[in-house]
Amino acid sequence: MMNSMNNIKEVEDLVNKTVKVLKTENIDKNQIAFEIEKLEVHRLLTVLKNTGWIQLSYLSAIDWPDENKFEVVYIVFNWEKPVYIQVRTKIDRGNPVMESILPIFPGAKYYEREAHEFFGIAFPGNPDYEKQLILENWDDIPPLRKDFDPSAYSARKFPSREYPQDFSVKDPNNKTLEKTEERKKRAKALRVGGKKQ
Amino acid sequence: MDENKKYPKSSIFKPLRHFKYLFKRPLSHPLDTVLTAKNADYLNKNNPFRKNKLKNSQPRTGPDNLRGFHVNDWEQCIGCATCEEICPTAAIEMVPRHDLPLVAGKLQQRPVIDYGRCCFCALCVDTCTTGSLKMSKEYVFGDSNPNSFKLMPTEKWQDHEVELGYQKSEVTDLLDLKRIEMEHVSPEERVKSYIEVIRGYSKEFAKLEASRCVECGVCTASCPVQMHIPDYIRAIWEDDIEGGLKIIYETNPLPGVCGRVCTHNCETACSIAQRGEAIAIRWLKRYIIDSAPDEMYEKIFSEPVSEVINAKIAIAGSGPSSLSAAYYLRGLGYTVDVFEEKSRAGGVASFGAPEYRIPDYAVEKDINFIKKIGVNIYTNTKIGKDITLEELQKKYDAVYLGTGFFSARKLNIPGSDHPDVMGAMDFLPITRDFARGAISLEDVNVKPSVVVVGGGDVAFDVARNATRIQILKYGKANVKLTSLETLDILPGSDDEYLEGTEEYINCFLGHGPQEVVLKDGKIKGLRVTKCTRVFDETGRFNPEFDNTQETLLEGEQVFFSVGQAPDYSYIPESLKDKVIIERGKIKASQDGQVAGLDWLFVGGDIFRGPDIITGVSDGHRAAVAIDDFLYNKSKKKEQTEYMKNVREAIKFNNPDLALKPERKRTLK
Amino acid sequence: MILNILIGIGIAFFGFVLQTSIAGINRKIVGRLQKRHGPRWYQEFIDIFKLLSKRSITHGWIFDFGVIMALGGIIATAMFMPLTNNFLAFENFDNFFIFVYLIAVGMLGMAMSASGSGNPWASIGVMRALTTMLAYEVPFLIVVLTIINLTGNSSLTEIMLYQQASGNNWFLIALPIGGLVGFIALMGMLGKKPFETYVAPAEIASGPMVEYGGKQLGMLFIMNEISAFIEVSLFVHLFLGGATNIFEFLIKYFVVYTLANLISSVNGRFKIDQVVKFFYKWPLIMAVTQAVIAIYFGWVI
Amino acid sequence: MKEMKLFLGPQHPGMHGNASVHMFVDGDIIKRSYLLPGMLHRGFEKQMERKLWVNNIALIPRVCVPEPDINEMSFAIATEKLLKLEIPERAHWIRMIILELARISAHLMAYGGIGGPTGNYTLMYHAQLDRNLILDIFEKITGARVYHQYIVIGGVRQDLPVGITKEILEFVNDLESRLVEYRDLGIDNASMIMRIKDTIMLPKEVVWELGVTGIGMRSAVGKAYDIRKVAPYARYDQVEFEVPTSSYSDARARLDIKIKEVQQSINIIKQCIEKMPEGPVRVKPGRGQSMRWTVPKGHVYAPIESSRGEFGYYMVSNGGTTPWRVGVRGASYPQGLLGIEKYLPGTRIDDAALWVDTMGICAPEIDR
Amino acid sequence: MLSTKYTEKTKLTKDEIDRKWWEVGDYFRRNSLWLLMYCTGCCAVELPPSMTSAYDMERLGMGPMATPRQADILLVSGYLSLKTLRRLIYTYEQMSEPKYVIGLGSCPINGGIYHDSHAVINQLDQYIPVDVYVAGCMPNPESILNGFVDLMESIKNKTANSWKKYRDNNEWYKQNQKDALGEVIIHDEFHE
Repeated sequence: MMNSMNNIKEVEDLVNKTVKVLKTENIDKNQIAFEIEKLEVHRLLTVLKNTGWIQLSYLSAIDWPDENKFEVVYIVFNWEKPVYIQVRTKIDRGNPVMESILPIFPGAKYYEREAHEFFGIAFPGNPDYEKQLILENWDDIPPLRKDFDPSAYSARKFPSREYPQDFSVKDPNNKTLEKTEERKKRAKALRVGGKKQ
Repeated sequence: MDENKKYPKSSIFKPLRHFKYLFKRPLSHPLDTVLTAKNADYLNKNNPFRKNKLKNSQPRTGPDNLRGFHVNDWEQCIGCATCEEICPTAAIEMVPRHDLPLVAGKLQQRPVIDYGRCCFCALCVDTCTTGSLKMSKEYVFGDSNPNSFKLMPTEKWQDHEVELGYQKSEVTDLLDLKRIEMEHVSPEERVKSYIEVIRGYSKEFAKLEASRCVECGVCTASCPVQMHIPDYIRAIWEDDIEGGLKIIYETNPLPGVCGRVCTHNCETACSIAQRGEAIAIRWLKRYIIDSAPDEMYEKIFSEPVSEVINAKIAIAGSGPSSLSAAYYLRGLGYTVDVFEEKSRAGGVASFGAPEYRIPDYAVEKDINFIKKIGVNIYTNTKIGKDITLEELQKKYDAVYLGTGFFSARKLNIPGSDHPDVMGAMDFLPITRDFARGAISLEDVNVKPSVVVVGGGDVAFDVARNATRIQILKYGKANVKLTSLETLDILPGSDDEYLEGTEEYINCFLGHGPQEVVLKDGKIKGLRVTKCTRVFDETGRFNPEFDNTQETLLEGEQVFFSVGQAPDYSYIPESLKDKVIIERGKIKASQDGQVAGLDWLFVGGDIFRGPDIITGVSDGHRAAVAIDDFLYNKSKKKEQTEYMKNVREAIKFNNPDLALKPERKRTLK
Repeated sequence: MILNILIGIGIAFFGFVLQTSIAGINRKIVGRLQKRHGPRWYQEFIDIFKLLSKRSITHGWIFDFGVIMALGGIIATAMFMPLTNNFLAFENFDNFFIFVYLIAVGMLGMAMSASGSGNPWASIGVMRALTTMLAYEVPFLIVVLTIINLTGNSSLTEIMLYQQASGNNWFLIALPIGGLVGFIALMGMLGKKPFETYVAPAEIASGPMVEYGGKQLGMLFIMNEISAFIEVSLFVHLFLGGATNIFEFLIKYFVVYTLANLISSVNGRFKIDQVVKFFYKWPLIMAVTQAVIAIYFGWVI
Repeated sequence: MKEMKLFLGPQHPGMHGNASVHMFVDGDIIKRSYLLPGMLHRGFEKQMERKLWVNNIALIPRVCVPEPDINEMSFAIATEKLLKLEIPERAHWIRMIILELARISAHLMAYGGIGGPTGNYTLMYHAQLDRNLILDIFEKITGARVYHQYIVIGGVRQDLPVGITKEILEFVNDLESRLVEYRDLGIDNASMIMRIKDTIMLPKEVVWELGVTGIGMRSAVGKAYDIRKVAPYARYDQVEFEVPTSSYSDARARLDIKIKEVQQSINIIKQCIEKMPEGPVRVKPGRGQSMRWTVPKGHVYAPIESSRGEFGYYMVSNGGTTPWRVGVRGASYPQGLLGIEKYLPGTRIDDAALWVDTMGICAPEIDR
Repeated sequence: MLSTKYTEKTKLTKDEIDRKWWEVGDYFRRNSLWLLMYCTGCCAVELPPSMTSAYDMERLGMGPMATPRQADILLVSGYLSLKTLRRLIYTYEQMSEPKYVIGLGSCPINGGIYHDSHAVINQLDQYIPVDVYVAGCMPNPESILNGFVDLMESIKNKTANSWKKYRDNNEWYKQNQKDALGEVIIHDEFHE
């Protein structure tokens, strides 16, 4: 598709002309990603909207606890030149504030509310961003942060069923399975340098 | 409005056309294809007018791949828990079933499914190693008791036979049944020298191979030392060589040797081998050792091992079982002295196994580490000659014998006393020394054409060694191998057979040697007859021959590789009557302690046999037994916390007797 | 007198049984239209008895009293309904306006009770119900007045006899436009689509009935069935020449109700303002036209 | 008159799915309204982060219940983009058949769904009956009626069963011949027209403000903005179909487009069955057993055209065995939340449920 | 503690007649079970086929009802998020007795696929009592219909007593509800 490759090229030129791009990822013939500075997001989105990327497809965030950052993602789309543009920017995780893009894309209203609810990112400029949307009476850290463990939360709040019947046939002298378990535990403790896949 | 022109004209009469359905048959499913028999019965009773309206009611039979409730074929199921592992809802739990027989390759547990969790995704079916878990066409189940939704799938559902629904196929299978290709040196190349045949996995390939493992752990029980196989494989997959090395050294102090020449019962037991090619466990172990740099070994014992127990142990022989005993005794805190008759330590690893399987550097790597933790190895010191057993008994608190089977056995057939008829154990150490450069090529007595008798791994070792030397000496090889057993019951491993035949060895399987034919004082060949039966009905070795089918295998030299024998000449007269020898092996308790001589422990070939890894396990057990025997008697210094942990680990990992997996022949 | 009252109650009871059975059969018929089997024909009875057997919650005495008032009012209305041209409980008390008046008592009772529940859906439902009533009553009354004008009598029996006398000259045929208006108004009265605005389960959660459960709802169901009986009977008597015997009545009754129900089953419902606009537009014009044609021009077929 | 507060849902027959429209009404006119989402919140995105790539197959169809296949497709496409995996040709075509059948079933459900708020239950019953036939076909292909778990990373889970193409063809031909009945009962029915004509308008100007996609957008802007045409995935570039549009978006126009899209989907299915090649249907994303599959690092957004509009998964992989972050762009997010807040006021109570049906609002994908 | 069996509390004097009436009532009740249309979770998507032409549950005398007051069965169709549970308890308490609860699918039994989710409860019978569970994810319409007949049968056998259980063990249920929800009262931005 010659045409769509041209589109990608065009987008790349346009974005590079507008803002300083930290990182570009060519994903496929209909999609390209740019990582830019936080302060330039609004400028880029305004330019893109005026050039035809009129649809805000998605807005959300990613948690990178190792870098102590949140990454905010905006995906915009142009129906005439079919290129999805991911605009990503990293913001501080300790004090996550991102100016709302409500003046550019009014459709972002609920996406921002959701991002606030699930990550705790503040969106000044969005009048309702602090209201609860999906959760109700939430009493823990925002659930999509990586340090939130839903398993533990669930175990704490919602007991699991303990079935009376067991189906096991046990011989108290037969310790093979227990031993296997213990061995596994031991070996697990020995694993050191490996990085979690 | 213009827009409305594009629609067809609306009308109040158009919907009335539907009245035609008043005169058509209803399309709903009849109730007797919806309700179960029990519920239909209730409805019949409930109906005040027609008491038998619903007959033979039964819910609609689902299509062939319906994902209904599970059924599990217990005959096939091996309790590998892969289903439990993959279950996205944590619905499957393995429960112990000690009523099942304890056999190699199977765990005494079976899955129980919580239908309060199950999402009927059938991933458990797709990942089942044996294909025993399937789904049925049953899909109706309701109850008022929430506790009745945990069920143990068997061949039947709710005690009645069911049709099978979703089953795994080749396409849906989630396991990787094909082994990652191991790079071999080509036959043309390898016969020219003693270059190691197996090249070993690269990091990338090792990780791929490791990623095939499902961590079921059925292999562990089949391993004589019960290595933490799934765990070190996982360590490889996680690219954690150091962890892997530590895990391996928990249970096996000779990983470099075992990574190359182990009989790998674990691979026979492997659950992937149920339907595919087993994980290359042996080679993965080797990968860890090969890729672990020397300085990483220091991390296995992060503190120097010191004698904290004031007791000394002598070990006779430096084969695998002796080295294993030495390592663990040292770890437990004893002073250990090893006495070796030959010039190098290692026993069978240094003198029995061929160089192209296990090169010296690999053996040395293992032995050096054992030396490094403080085991003293005295080479060229033969028990009975340089130092007697009685002396050892006096000097040391305990003695461990691991002298092995190092004498060759020959068949007693006509002509077998000819000097060119050699036993395997006479020949193999020579070739090893030759490979090391200790002996020149001329001194190795191999004739241009050779017949090897025997079907075991050793026979192949002899044959392949002979091939190499022939090629070096004469430029071409002519080796014939004959054995009683045909291919389906050949005791040698598949790999040996394949590699051997690749290396131009002609196999005449299923023949029994009758006579070494001599002519002019020289060997002309070996006369063999067709063997019709090796084992009798009771499974005992009792071969029968068909004398009418006779062949002469021509050759100038004959090697017998029909087993090895021990040499107990070092046992002094004073102990001879106390040490009971049965079928060439010393009788002792399970841990190797000789009855009546509680200071004397035995292990390895002279006690249990028949392979290296069993020897290692004997060494481990004996070390723990020696510790039990001496610990309370001896004076102790204060131990560090770390060494206490090491002690505990050694005791904890003391292996049970291994389960022997049934061998599956893949060769035809 | 007591005998008359007993007969009256009997008629009301008969009306209930008849309408409930026919409603049940109609559910089966509509089921067939929807390509399915439909419920048992006596399902409606089971439903009602079940509701009566349930425990119920009250929302104050207006809530309870309204229900009783509604049911009582409707039973009282039904008591006056002639079944054939010579069978009725209270001789000479079958004036059309008695029904118009008494049926309103039942409706008002229900309205009162529903408002007493305090549920906003109920208030909306009641509002809609009354609006709908206002909407269909006007054209219907004009047509009925035309008939009364033609027959010179407002007694149902007389109207029946008038039709039967002139060779079964039913007003449906004699006044076709008026008959159509009558049928449309009947659909409105029965709460059939497209005029089902005040129940509208998917919009206002069944409107006035939103807060009823158990016994009160059961009573409302009975009231509903009896009022349907009254309304369909009225139509049969006014436009289909009534009946000379009970079977004729049953057949006509069944045909009218089933037709209304079938039409209802394939149509959507109007919004409330559309209902009012609709009735004040076509049926009203048609009714007035019919009246003008019939009374001033005397064109009666 | 005083403003009265009403709830449409969560427990309300006019509401499809567990969501609640809160309305402040004056008489019958809605003055203010909000959607209260979250009643179906399961923490999907969190759950997916914690499950292996292979296990996610079990989880993803549950994001949107009436049309589960789009989830599987979007997830599969996204993962394949990250893996740079080429899937077998036949799998593309099978996927298209599945997706189009799912589209028909979703459209039938929505089209029949207006039977609820408008009271025309016969329409609903007929549509559900036909939808049930599609579910039966799905059951034959995939082994389950609703949660198929059929479109997986690397193709489809297994090949089509023997003889199913004939069955599908029979069904679509039968349905095609009966589409006119749906029109008769629905958009050509005079009493229904009263309800659906000129109500719950979506003005052209506000489409981009809301971010509405799919039928809602196409019925207003009058252009063939369909991802299947604009940025084709699978093999949509090799089949011929039209994208029905309109430039006056009332409920009637949207329902009309729905029926026309059913027709187009039938055409696509017929072409797929004709053009579908033989061959393998699945490739594994890598060596090793499924629990140790990993996916290379990267961010990718995989949009596809669902029956309600652009539906997409935003996936971030960290190179591990589980996704690092999965974001779901529910197709009904804009019209469900912002649409109800901004464009329901001014309409009547009766119309609220129609907005839900004709714009295509699927509560579970809003809540996730 | 939850008593598993309901013990009759009324004195045995007025009882025989009552019981007879109750049995008659049971006949009507079990043959006319009205469902509350509350789509709490995914399993609701199999309800339309069960209710409409394909499986036509009206044959069993069942039908959907618009409001909790009119309904007999509360059909918990699948998982329950906390937000729904809050409203479900409201709804359940509004229903008039006798009322029955059916749990569809895996989730009400033990959490199903969402067993470790932060927003979904695991066991429904901790919060409101349940009469019949239907296994499956999701249960086919056949399973659902069979579940209904199961309920009818247990009404006949007088084992469908969940509503009495709820009355008798109200405190236990209330406590559980409170533990999971914090407070049962609904506060959201729209409850101004």
